[in-house]
Amino acid sequence: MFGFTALGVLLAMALVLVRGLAGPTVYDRILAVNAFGTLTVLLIAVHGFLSGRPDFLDIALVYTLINFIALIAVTKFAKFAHLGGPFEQRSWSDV
Amino acid sequence: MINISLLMIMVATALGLVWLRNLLAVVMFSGIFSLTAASLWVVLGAVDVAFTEASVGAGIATVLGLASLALTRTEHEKRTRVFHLPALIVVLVTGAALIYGTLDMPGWGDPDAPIHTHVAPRYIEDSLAETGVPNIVTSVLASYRGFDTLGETTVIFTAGVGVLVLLGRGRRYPVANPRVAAGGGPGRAPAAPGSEGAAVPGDSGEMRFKAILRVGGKLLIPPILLFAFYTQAHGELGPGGGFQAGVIFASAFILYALLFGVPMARAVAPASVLRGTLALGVLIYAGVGIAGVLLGGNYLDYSVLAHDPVHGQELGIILIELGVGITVASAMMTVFFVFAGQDPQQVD
Amino acid sequence: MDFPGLFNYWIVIALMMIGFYIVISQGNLVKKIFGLNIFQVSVFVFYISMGKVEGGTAPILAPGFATYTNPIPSVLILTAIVVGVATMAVGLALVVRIRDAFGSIEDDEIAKLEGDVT
Amino acid sequence: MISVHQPILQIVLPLMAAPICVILRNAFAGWLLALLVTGGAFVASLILLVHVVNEGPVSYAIGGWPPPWGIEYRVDGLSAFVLVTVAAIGFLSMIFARRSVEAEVAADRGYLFYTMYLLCFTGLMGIPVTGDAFNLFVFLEISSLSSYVLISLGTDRRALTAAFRYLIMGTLGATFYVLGIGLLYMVTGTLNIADLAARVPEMTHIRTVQMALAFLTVGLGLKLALFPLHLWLPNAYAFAPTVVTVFLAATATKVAVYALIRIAYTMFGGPTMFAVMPIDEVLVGFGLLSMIVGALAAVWQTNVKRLLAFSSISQIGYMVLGLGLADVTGLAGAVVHIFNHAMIKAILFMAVGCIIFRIGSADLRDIRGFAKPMPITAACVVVGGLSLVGAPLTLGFITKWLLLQGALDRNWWWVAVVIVAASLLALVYVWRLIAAAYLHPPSERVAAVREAPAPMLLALVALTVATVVIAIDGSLIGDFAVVTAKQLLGSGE
Repeated sequence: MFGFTALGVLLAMALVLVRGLAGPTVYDRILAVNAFGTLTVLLIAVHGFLSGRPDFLDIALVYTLINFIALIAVTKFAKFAHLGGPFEQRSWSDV
Repeated sequence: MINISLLMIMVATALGLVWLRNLLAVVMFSGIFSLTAASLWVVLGAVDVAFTEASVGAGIATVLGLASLALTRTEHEKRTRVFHLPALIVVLVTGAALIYGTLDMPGWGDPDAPIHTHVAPRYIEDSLAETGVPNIVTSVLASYRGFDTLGETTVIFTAGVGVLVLLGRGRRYPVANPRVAAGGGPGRAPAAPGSEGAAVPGDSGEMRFKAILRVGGKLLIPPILLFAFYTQAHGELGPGGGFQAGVIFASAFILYALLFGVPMARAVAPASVLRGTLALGVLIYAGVGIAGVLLGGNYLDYSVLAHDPVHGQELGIILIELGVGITVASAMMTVFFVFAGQDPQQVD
Repeated sequence: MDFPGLFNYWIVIALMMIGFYIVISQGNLVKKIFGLNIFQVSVFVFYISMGKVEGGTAPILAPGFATYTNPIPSVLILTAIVVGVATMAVGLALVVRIRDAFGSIEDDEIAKLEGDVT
Repeated sequence: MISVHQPILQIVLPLMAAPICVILRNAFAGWLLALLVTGGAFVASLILLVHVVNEGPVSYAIGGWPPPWGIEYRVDGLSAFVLVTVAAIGFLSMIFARRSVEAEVAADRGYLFYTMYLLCFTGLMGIPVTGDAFNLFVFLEISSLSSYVLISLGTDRRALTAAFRYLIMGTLGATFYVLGIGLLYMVTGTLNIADLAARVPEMTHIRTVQMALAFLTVGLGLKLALFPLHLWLPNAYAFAPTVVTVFLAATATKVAVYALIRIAYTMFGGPTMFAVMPIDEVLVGFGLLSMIVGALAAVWQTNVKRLLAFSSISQIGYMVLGLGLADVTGLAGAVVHIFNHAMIKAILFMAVGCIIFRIGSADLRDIRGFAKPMPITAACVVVGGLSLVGAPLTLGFITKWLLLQGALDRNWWWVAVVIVAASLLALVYVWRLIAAAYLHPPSERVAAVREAPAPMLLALVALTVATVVIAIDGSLIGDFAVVTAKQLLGSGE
């Protein structure tokens, strides 16, 4: 059962990757990257049960967290062209 | 099966990276590459490494990459040749040499391979009795090969100081005054470049539209910090430890800085404090070693720290992990603040 | 699962070489740094692969498990990852400074500017 | 009690001094600390050398774990020798440093400069004493990372690109090194160098081991700037702050040569391995190419710093050549040259530092006639230059003598011819320096300067006098090198 789930997740990862590489807009890519991150979280969780050691779900937690922060960073960069400052519209051409 | 699929995904990502020209996409796909590698390592049983790679490779590296793209203000690489013949030849020769070298290797997962029969068995069999720590990776990292880890902490300290040297006095956003910022009026114009404290960044009128993100982010920060402490304390029992905890701790501040601007985050963790803690962690680690010498053991011998050698080991491991955590957290925060704290508009 | 044999290692080697290729063939400094990252991570994959024991579980002692993965590669690679990210931070900081000093992050353009100065 | 812990303390104390330096936040305090620590390390390493020569290798188990489970520090004659070299140069550069750093590095970065310097020093001191192949990588990276930053502090903007190229090449080299260690680890299961030395020579027929040596050699070849992997070096040395150039040019590549000797001879058993895989002949070939190409390029330089940097590439060729000759005299030549070249390059770069400090340029045309206002500096340049050429009664002569003997022992007369040719080329570029010093009347700008400040001059003169004294009784260091070489070759049997 878990094996099938893993297979499904891997397949989804491949599809999402294709979308990410193909683009064409930056938002496609952001979405793809984010979905990919979510899928890895799923994969870790599934593997935890497959191998009989679900106590490593901590790692999945880290993935989620990192994915969230990276997503904010990427979207902020894409919209405002910087990370640290206040929110202003980016001054150079859109991606 | 999962191994091969993940490896294939990594190959596809890497090939994509050769081909991609948009640097933002390069940074994002590098993150995907790291995440996939980390997943592969979970499958291969290297959970501590996966933990680290996920937080460093996919998190810190992505954020740093974005910050430097913002500062270099370059979206696309100039198209250089995808096929670069001399490079291709060098790479093919190197690859062929490596494949030649693999021919005499023990097979994948072979339990009788020399690396599983020579040094490693002692760690697996005796480390719990000798150090009292069930996570073998932690006990080897912190005690048996503790000197490597001291070196590793020094490397991250070097990076922190190095980034300070390189970018430390670049064009900063004006320093925030947290009290003024808290009461900042709506619709205020963004800070003029170079004018110290003229206007308050991070609180322009557009903030209202980011309310969901800001409230949500603020709610998340305490659990993230708590999770960092958990990772720090739980490192002996499960995956985790000082390094991972440091990165997660720093990521809470990074999140805060992303939502409210670096000047606000700097007000919480001022540069002078970070510089102190950056140094403090290394000193704690090296100092524990010196304490071992003074108490009559060898350098980094924790057994002499308490009456019972195993207790001494546990104490020593906790202390040095604390040192690692402090230095890593300060280094990551310093590096991020220095990168993201530069105002990209002030150059040219 | 006898099939993989050395095949896995070959894929890892292919990965390394892609990273290596990016470093030496691409002129964009940011891309070079990320290529370096790919190269290093692939070497890490190689290390972790050799620590794998058939049927072994993560090297955290727990009742009910007898075979564990080799912990040493994990320990070494933890150190190496940290070294990698440290190098990356310094490298990117240098790229930013180079952009400020030369106005470009393309290798060939910078080389031209360097020549002008002498 | 302290003496037992000496091998570790001289690494850990500089390491701890670095964070303290950050906390102090004061350039003068940082300098004082660096001076004290490097001075202490120098004295300690001298004591250690005497101890090791009289009583044999010292082993220290870090953490109290016996090797190969724990990390071992192991000091034999060769490592103590390299240790003394690094510590001596590190200490003298610090005496030299204060005014020079004030002139070249912004005041508010001064303390960070000394922090980086201490870290670099720690890294380079750590490599010779460690008995663990992976630990060596960690210290290599500490020293490399800090040297990238140190180089980027140069005043010219090209220092930044030089540092970046060094970073890329250095990291590639380090990754190759890690890969090589991984291959070795895979077939032996150990990382301890002594343990590896006991296992690897019996496995020379295994292809994985052969490739491991190849990757380790290429990796370290990048670090030691062997032709054709030398491209990062000239600009890095030319544009770095003077003190950094003095220290790195004298020590960094030498430590990489040490690592290569350690790996090729101690770990792989030298000739045993070379019988299966002709790495020795490859090294001889590239060593000779380095010698000639480096010297040829040096002849055409007008910037003294770049001239000396190319000369470094040429001189590294001598060391690699000696390494590849794989007999007692050749190897002894390589060992001696580690020390000789460190001393000579430190003298010459310090002299250039004095000149830049006073005249403000390192261009041969701008510094014409500097011997008149700066006679002491010019005299040191002459001593250093003659030694570089290998004139009799200088340190360089000992090297050349041993290498020539080594080449003739193997009946490679053409190697001897190339050595002589490279020395003649060295004479050409050294002559350009000396001619610039003495044969031209000083311009108004040059005539108006004074000798460099006393501390800088003190360091320079101390080094020069030391080389002359050591060279007068050349047999002392020559015999030591021969004994060391015999040990290295003996360990392979």
